[in-house]
Amino acid sequence: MTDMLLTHYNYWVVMVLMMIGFYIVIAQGNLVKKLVGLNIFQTSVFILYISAGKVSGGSAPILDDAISVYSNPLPHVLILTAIVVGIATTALGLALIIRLREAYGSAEEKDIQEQNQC
Amino acid sequence: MLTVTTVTLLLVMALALSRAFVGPTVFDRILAANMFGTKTVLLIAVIGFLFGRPEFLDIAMVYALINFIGVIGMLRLIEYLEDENSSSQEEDA
Amino acid sequence: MLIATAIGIAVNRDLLSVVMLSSIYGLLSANFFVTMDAVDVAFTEAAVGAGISPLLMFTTMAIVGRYEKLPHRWSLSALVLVSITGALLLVATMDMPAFGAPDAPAQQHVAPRYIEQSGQEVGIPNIVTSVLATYRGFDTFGEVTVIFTAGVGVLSLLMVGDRATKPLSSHLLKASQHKILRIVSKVLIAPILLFALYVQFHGDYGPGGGFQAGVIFAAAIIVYTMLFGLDSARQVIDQAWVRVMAAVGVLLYGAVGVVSMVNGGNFLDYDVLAKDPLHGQHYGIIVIELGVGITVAAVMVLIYFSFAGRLVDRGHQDD
Amino acid sequence: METYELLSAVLLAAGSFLLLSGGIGVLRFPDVYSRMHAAGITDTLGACLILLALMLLAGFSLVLLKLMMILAFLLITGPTSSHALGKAAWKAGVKPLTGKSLQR
Repeated sequence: MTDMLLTHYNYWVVMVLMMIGFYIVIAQGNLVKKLVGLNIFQTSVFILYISAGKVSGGSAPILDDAISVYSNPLPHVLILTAIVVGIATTALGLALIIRLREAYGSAEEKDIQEQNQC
Repeated sequence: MLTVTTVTLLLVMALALSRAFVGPTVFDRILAANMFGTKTVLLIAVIGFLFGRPEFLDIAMVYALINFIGVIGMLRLIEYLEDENSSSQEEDA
Repeated sequence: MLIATAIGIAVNRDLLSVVMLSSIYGLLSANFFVTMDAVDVAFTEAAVGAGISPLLMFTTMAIVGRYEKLPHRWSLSALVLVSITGALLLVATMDMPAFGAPDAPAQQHVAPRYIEQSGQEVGIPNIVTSVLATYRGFDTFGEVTVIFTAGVGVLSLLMVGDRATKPLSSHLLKASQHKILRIVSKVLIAPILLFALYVQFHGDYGPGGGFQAGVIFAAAIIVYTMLFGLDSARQVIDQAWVRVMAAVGVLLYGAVGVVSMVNGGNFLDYDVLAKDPLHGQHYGIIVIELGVGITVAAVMVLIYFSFAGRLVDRGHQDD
Repeated sequence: METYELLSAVLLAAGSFLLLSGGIGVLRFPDVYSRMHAAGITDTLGACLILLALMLLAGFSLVLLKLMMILAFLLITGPTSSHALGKAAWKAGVKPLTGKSLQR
């Protein structure tokens, strides 16, 4: 069990983060906060990928004659683009929130649902 | 000595983080965020030397700039929010 | 540090100073990426997670309102659901390879080829850049298009009823009080822009590239907007021009692909761009990174402009 | 060589001490302004010392130039953001604690 803890701690951290983000997304009423939760969730996925690409004893994947072991560059590439796409989608979400607020006068999920039912 | 510095920096970051949680005003949090940013710059520079890959310094530089931009942005917008609050209070009164 | 990150989020649930914490969180996770050797990713996360996204959130908050209406309460059903999912995921991790193991499946597939061959095939030291721009060039093209589309989406959502042509009153006057800030940022903006260009064109050799450079460039312009007011920023950088530039970046990327097709290769196959494949690869990567950088910078500036435009408009309504 | 390393070690130690004291100050001091006092001053000087130590380790190269640029940025931005912060806090109506309120 302690072995497990020592070798797999990165996944555990990722899971904790992911669940916190997930919780914020489901349980919180405020749309902006939901978006923050979504960001946290997103970051946990980033961390999962990056930690999967780490090779112990490896170094940053920039070729150099003095270094023989590199970490895996592929997850880095994937996540690099994912971050920028993430900010673009976040901006889109924020824009939607602004429009919702203008239409309904509130950024709370509950208020919006109530107004929809009327 | 580099290791000692790294540990100290991490410790100070933890202190700043707890100040950011405790709060009480927004400005405390901004102060903590700013401090945190400076510490991050230093930490990355020191880690770069610790690992023997000074390429990391580019990142430290980005931090130094982004941190400043972030703090300025937060302050401007908070000022804006405060203005709005005070003007709406005046209207109420 | 990992634990600190986790705690950082756990306490993340107080008022909407949440965003401040999320900025710190961005810094922390970037730190994590540095220790995980992911230099490029840390670069991007630094600029995005700690810089741009909190700024956008703050702007939204200035429009939407700072406080949550409902007091925070623990929702039991959500908590149960979350813990069940978490437990399932934890069980799933039991089968995962140990952290940092060199024989993990992720390290076996195509990664060794990238590490061993890209030096000869592409000829630039930063493997991340070469994979990004050549082996996965199609993907990156897709990402750029996604960003462009997101920019178009934000514009179409926020540009409705654009009243930014009205003369600005209070918002601008307030900005004029920040004398020290203005002078310092005037001094700083030029180095920031220069640094963005350095990141852009040095991406082959060190950490950096189009995505990061675009974000830094946009950050410099955002600072200018914040301190000198939206109107003067719009005078310096014409918004219509920025819109065109966002499209130009994507087109530039696509054009490289078309040119390589015309020269007899496949779409986005840079070998044929010059007589020597290595040189061809190099040209292709530089042009493509430039396209990415232009698009990212333009879209970020556009997004910020439209957010700030909303803010200013609302200020008018209040007056 | 020896003296360089010794000197940089001393600088690192001094910088770490300053940063640590600043961190404790930020946690312990009673109001925004005194916290700002603790953070702003130690931040700038501590960062300077640590970067100087790293410069000594780096020797003459591109790295040295980059470190100098970071130092310059920090020297410009640190006091500026402290100033902006203090000004914003004052404008927002946060009053510093004075003699009487401190004794409470």
